[in-house]
Amino acid sequence: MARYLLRRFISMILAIWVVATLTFFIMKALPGGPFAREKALPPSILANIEERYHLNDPLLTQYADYMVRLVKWDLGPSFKQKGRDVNEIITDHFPVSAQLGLSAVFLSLLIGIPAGIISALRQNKWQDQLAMFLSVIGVSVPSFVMATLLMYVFALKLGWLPAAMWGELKHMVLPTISLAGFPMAFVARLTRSSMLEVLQQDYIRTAKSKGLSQRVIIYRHALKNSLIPVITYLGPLVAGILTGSFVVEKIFAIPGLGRYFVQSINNRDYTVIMGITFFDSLLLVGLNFLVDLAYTLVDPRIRLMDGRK
Amino acid sequence: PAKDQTLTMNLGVAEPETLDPAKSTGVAESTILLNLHEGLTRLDKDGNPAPGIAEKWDISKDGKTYTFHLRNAKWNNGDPITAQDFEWSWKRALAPETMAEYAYQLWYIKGAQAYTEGTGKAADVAVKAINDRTLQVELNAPTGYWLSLCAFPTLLPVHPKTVEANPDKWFMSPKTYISAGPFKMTEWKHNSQLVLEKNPLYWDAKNVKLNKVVITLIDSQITELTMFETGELDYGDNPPPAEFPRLQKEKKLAISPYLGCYYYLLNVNVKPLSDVRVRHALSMAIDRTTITQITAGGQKPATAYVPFGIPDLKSGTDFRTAGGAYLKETAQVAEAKKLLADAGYADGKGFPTLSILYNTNEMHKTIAEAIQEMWKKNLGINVTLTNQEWGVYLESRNTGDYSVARAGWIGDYVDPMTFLDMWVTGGGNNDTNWGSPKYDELIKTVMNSGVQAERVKAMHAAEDILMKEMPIIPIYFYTRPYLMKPWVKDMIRLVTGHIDLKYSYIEAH
Amino acid sequence: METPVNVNQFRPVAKDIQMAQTIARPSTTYWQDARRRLKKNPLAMIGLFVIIIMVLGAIIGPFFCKYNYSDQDYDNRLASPSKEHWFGTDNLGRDLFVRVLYGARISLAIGFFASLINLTIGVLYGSISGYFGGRVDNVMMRIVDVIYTVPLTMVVILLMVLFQPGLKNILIALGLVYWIGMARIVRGQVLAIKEQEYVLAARMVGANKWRIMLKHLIPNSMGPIIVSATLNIPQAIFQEAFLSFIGLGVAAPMASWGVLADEGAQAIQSYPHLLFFPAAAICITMLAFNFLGDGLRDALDPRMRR
Amino acid sequence: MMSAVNAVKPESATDTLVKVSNLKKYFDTENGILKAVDDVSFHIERGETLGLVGESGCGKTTVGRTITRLYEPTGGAMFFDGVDIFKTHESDLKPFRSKAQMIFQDPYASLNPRMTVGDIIGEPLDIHKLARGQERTDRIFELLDLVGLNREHANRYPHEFSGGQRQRIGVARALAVSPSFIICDEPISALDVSIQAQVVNMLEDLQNRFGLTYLFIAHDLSMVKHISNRVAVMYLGKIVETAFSNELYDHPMHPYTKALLSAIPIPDPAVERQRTRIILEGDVPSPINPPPGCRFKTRCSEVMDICHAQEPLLKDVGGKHQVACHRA
Amino acid sequence: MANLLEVRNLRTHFQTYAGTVQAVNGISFSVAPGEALGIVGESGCGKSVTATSIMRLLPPNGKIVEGEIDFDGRDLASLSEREMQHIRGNEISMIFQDPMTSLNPVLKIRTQISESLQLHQNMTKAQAAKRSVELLELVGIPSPAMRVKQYPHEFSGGMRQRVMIAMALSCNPKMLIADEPTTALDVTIQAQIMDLMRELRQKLNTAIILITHDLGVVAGMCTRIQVMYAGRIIERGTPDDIYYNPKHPYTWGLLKSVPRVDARERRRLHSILGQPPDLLAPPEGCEFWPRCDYAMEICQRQKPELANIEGEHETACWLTHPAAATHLAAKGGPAQ
Ligand SMILES: Nc1ncnc2c1ncn2[C@@H]1O[C@H](COP(=O)(O)OP(=O)(O)OP(=O)(O)O)[C@@H](O)[C@H]1O
Ligand SMILES: Nc1ncnc2c1ncn2[C@@H]1O[C@H](COP(=O)(O)OP(=O)(O)OP(=O)(O)O)[C@@H](O)[C@H]1O
Ligand SMILES: [Mg+2]
Ligand SMILES: [Mg+2]
Repeated sequence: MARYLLRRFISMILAIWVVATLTFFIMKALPGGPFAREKALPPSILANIEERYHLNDPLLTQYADYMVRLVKWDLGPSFKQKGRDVNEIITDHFPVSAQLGLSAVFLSLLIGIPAGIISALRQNKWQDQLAMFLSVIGVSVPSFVMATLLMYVFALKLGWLPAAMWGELKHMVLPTISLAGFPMAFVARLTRSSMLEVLQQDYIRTAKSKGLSQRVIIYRHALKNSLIPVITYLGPLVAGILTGSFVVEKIFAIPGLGRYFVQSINNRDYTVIMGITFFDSLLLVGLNFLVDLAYTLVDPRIRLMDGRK
Repeated sequence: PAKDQTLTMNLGVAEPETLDPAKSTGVAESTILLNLHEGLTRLDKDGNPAPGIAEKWDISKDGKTYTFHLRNAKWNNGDPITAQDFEWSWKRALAPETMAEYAYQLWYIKGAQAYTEGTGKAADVAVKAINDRTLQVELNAPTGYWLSLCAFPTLLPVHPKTVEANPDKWFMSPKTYISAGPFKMTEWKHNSQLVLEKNPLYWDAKNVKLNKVVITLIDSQITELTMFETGELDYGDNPPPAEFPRLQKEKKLAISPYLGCYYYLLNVNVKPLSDVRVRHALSMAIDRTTITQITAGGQKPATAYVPFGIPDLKSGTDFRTAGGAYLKETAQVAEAKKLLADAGYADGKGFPTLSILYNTNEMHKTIAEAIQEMWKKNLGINVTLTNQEWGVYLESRNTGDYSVARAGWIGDYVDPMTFLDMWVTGGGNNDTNWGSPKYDELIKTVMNSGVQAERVKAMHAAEDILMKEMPIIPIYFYTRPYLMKPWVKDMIRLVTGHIDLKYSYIEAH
Repeated sequence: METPVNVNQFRPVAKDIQMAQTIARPSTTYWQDARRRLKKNPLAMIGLFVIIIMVLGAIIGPFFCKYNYSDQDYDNRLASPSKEHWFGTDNLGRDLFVRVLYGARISLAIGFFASLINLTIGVLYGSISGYFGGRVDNVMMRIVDVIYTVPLTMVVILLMVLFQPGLKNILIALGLVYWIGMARIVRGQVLAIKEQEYVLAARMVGANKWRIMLKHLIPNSMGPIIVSATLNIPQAIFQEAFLSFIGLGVAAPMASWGVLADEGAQAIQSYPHLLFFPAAAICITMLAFNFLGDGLRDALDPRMRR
Repeated sequence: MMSAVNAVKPESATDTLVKVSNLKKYFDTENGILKAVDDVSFHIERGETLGLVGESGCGKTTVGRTITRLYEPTGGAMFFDGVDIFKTHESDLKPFRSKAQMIFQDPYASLNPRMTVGDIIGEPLDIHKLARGQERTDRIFELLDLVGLNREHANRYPHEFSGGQRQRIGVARALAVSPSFIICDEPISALDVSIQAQVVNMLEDLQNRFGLTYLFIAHDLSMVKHISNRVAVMYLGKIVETAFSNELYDHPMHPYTKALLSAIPIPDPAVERQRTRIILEGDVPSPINPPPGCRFKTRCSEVMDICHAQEPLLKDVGGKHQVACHRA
Repeated sequence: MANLLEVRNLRTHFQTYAGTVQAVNGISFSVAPGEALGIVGESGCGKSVTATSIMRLLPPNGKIVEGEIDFDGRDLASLSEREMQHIRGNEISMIFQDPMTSLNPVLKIRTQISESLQLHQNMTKAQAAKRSVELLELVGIPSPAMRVKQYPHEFSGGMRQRVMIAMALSCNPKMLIADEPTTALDVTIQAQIMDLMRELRQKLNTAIILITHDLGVVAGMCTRIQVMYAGRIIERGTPDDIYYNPKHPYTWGLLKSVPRVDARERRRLHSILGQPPDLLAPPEGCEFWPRCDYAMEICQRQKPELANIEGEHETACWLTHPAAATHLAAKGGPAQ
């Protein structure tokens, strides 16, 4: 176990390093820069700025500097958001994204899993078909359309909820729903399919023979066994959703991290790109590690350590 | 007036890039800054410089030296504003270590450019506090719009003590945000909202009626519109173009002029475009009226390059009106065809496939699609569309890797020069590869002349050349469509896009 | 109800141990069997039918229309659906019906391509990683992590610089990243079933790893595979729209469903038809794919037989 | 019928086909190292049947799976026809797998639920390229006949069968490659007696004709006795006694063997009514921390002091009868 | 004594693509409290299906098409699922044939055993956990305290089977259906389990249906034995009837097939040639005739009904018909 953990750890660090390196060089290969604009700056000013930000250094020097900084968790100042450091941006905005993201994940599990179970139990009945229809809508309607529609109906037409902004509970409702739509549908379908598989197993018959109620059978005997795909899906989903969703954050004017992610690339805000990608890779790699641990908790037969030669 | 003098407005940005006057570049930022600060001058509702912190000023005969007499004004922390503060602020903006992108807005001052570029010293910059209340500035050349520039964000004064204490971040917190304008900053929630409140220490506070301005930081156009329609916003600066026709119909959309021109760049190094007849044919084949119908924001067909809104020689006259229309609003198909035939491409035969380059944006795409179809229908030439991400697009333009590209220009200050000076041979923003010695000559004349009549004449002549040679095809003049509740009154909207709330108030409703 | 017994029938006869050997059915394989079961599923067949109609419509439909996808009619801008323009017109007066038909070409191609990528690279990659486990798994999954985290937008912009825009680029971009979710799902599934006895049994009869993966592990992970393959199609369609939006895709005025929906969503309040029709096209296709997918799932699971 | 690829005349069956020495297989569990098989050695002559009996959970299945490399061995060696299987690379095991086969203890779990019975039985044929097309179908039918299944069953799926039918599918699969060595892990326990007889007869026929070698794991001691030449008795991961079957049944020496034999049910109500069995009492030690000394001491009625101190080794008591007991 | 279970004319069919599999085809039998009924028969003859029909745990393609299952005054065939839940595990418990797949691979043994204890015996979690250890000990699993914390895949085949048994015994049911409970167990443990069942019968008057192949096991355990063939009962009686005075040729064949450990020389085992009929299309007459050495014309045409011989001994064979006497005499009776 300890050996496995060590190896896993090293590989995770390597992966993060590769991400950082690739990102760095791709970023530098892209045309444009943080100070390119339609109204070009006078060359002397541009040169001055670039020199002061060390953007004129040889590429490898810049790369080395970056790596040192990443290790020190000093992600540098933003080029665009003057006066703000990337560390600050992350600490300011990540909690918001995380709050929104987690509630969306939570909602999608809360509804997706039961919906999947009901679909499986009522396979090919109307309940199943309704759930399928809704989940198809869920995946086929992109979140910005969903967000806009929700805003239109609940804020503009009905006036029940505020259209946008952030701070109180009521502000969370619409963005959470629009963000949860897709994963909810996905979770429901995944749950349904593996539930169908599990429900045919002999051990479900055994459980029934004990006189357990359907609820207990589902909850204790079937659910855990059918969660593997959902857990798999959750890893990257949570990582993605925690770092924010550009679209939903933009539409609902939520001060989350997602917008920085997208805008930093548009703006070639190098430090922000690097910082957030780095942060994201930490999250993802960590979460996927948790996912793997969850596998072994959910299904004791899974052993990650030994491979097949 | 209403009891609650609170204005909620949205400027269409998710977050101001900076609220440090020296470093700010964006339009929305400028609006915020102009309401927080007061420069030597402040533009009135016609865009003319009016006394600000400077009570009055003297201009030397040669038009190069300005002596400003400051009024007894205070920072919002109670400190008096001095001429030294101005000197300090300007030199700071110029200093290379400040890395101000707009430092060049101060390069009219003698010695300023050298200081920024590192070849001169701060002491040689010709701005000097004669005493606490007198500031003297010496310019390189007589500059007609210098007084307007004094109201420009880069030239706004900052409070030296606080800035020195925390040069990179002083503006991030309301606590250290010291300013001297009609409003003061009381809250800044990143990506959420900014709150300004009336500054009781402002020298003209008695004329400021709004108590509070809430600036929401929303960049989604649809959201802004929805919030406007639900009543959560009194003002929105960035309504969605796709909804313009409806908003026009419902009279929710207001439109004010904007000092900008939307045009197509022609790369004159590319084969058929090197022929001036072809360039004119392309221009004539465009039906500008139709385009402005499509854009639906009240834009005016661009019959020339320099937009409306800049005074000509005499006050009350307009440079554009005086210059007249060089181009037609509707398509001149027959003439265009003839020109093309003269150039050897009768009915478009043999005309190579052109490509219109535009950067990622719905509106640009729609316009390009329309023009593509016009050129095809009217001239029989094939055009493809190339959409590029912003950075890539800029690179393509800069390196001349395009044949036709969309572009736009918004004036920084109210003078035709802000439009004309860029087309000099090899100019940093001249991506067309076009150049004309005569044009360069005229621009130089304008720059060095202190005589307005001479300047205006030369500028008209320069535009003449530009329109004859047609390295660019003007399409329409920008407007600024916006959403505003009828009870918002006396908001000053300048053609440069800045909004001044000093005199605004909310009418009872 | 005693049946009368015929005493004469108590004569001995020879036993016939071959009697039970009659064969009622021709031998079928699992796949033939699955196909047959699929055919008996009405919803799945409807799904298949709709997909075929869509594909046919995309290929030959435009030839029967009087408009072209780029024909502009300024007098008829933003018209609502009518007899003349079934789906209405857009901001440039173009017929939306024809544009949706043309859009199907791109979007369906994308959908099929994405599924292909998913079902080949994704499934194989995932099952290799899961089955080999240990070090191989560790490396392969870290590669997936890397691909997942390097911002796609940047890669796409880079592609844009390197290549001429067009459908090919989109396919490259999708091909680079599109199999990742599937790979992870399949891996998880394979991890869970690779220790099953029937896998041991297959190893015992000498099956090599490829055979074990293809014949034992993958068929037994079909449920989640089909779910993610079908549910990822709209993802791909919107991804294409995004890629087109930043300039990698087919050049305007040609537009895919995703692009049309994106454009339509801008004017959602004033001209909902611009969003409705492309979105409906996507939804109907997706329903069809899901019906088919569900049918496939059931057909591929012999235990589901009723 | 059976293709005679590996045919060896029974008369010549004097050489050793399988030689297992010091086999160890430990499992890592939450509670510690579980020593499922701990230092087991045995050999099987060509054409011989070795019966392996023992208490449930004593490691019989593990022995079978480890010597075929379905489990990676913890230690020891396994020579098959002179080749050390433990030193062979996994990918080079194919020839071995065409000669050695296994009938799994659990019939259902070892059948892929998504394959038809025909495909399951046909799989080894495909892998070893033994038959295709019509030939393959014929061979599958032949195998189905052999194990007493209906040809019609080739098109059905495992879940549609009864327990015994499933087991026969497993038997058919094992026979498909005409192996020379079959590990039968309770091959008949799920079968009714008549089919049992059918299968056992078939195994014997095959052995007689082609000189097959079996490792026959079973609980049914009557059947083990019937089919095996020699029998090995396991207890808690170790072999405690081995002998020719008649010898073992007539003169069991290890107390555990005695207890086993006394417990065999007899299909005769009268006999059953008057049976006296040796009831084993006492705790069974855990394979995780087996006690020092004899592993059976906790349940042995004849336990001595030495049993606590010293582990009895397998020793010859004449006539190839080996036993690990201090009393012997 | 009133019967605890009375099955009347039960038919259970499976729908498959090829047609209807008539797995159980009109069987009737009864079980009295405290009785042990043995069911033996050819593999695939419908023993397990009978059991799962009683429990109403058929797979989705299976259906009870006819018949009544009277248990303690209720017709199980027509109870609602909820009412069945109360009966399962509580009043009737069942040991399934496939111990490997019948245990949930992701739950600890403890959880799986405690479940029904908590449900039916209202035990607390701790009590149930403690009881699980005891139960494991009862079925002879070494170090039960440690074993309850393991997962099924860490158990050997026989140990899993014992877990199943422990689960079934846990709630002192009125009736226990044991489908091949001891196939994977060695004889000492088997004997131990059999003792356990006997004890249960004696102490709690539990009725037992024991399905097995092992004629030795039924011989020692059961009060009555019924022999099934191709979905029907073909003979039934006390062990003595079945072992010493079997009347059906199939029963003869069965008994002959058993190797006896007390047999001296090694001779070929007897087996019944041929295969049972495909239940998709069972033959018109007696299902056994194609394999029967004593087949008569009538056997091909008419199904023999279960007819009483003497006492409780019944058989379904035309040979017991007086008209067959001559035929039987000519052939010579079964070699006992
Ligand atoms: N799900 C099913 N679908 C179709 N046929 C089935 C199904 N389950 C069982 N059968 C058939 O029903 C018949 C009776 O099966 P059952 O399991 O009751 O046999 P059994 O008497 O228990 O045999 P064994 O002793 O081998 O366990 C068999 O012929 C089997 O093929
Ligand atoms: N995968 C595993 N992980 C942990 N322990 C295991 C594993 N497989 C088997 N064991 C343990 O190894 C020991 C031997 O198991 P094995 O299956 O070989 O027994 P067996 O002799 O075949 O018993 P049975 O006759 O009951 O099948 C048992 O104690 C069992 O719990
Ligand atoms: Mg075993
Ligand atoms: Mg059975």
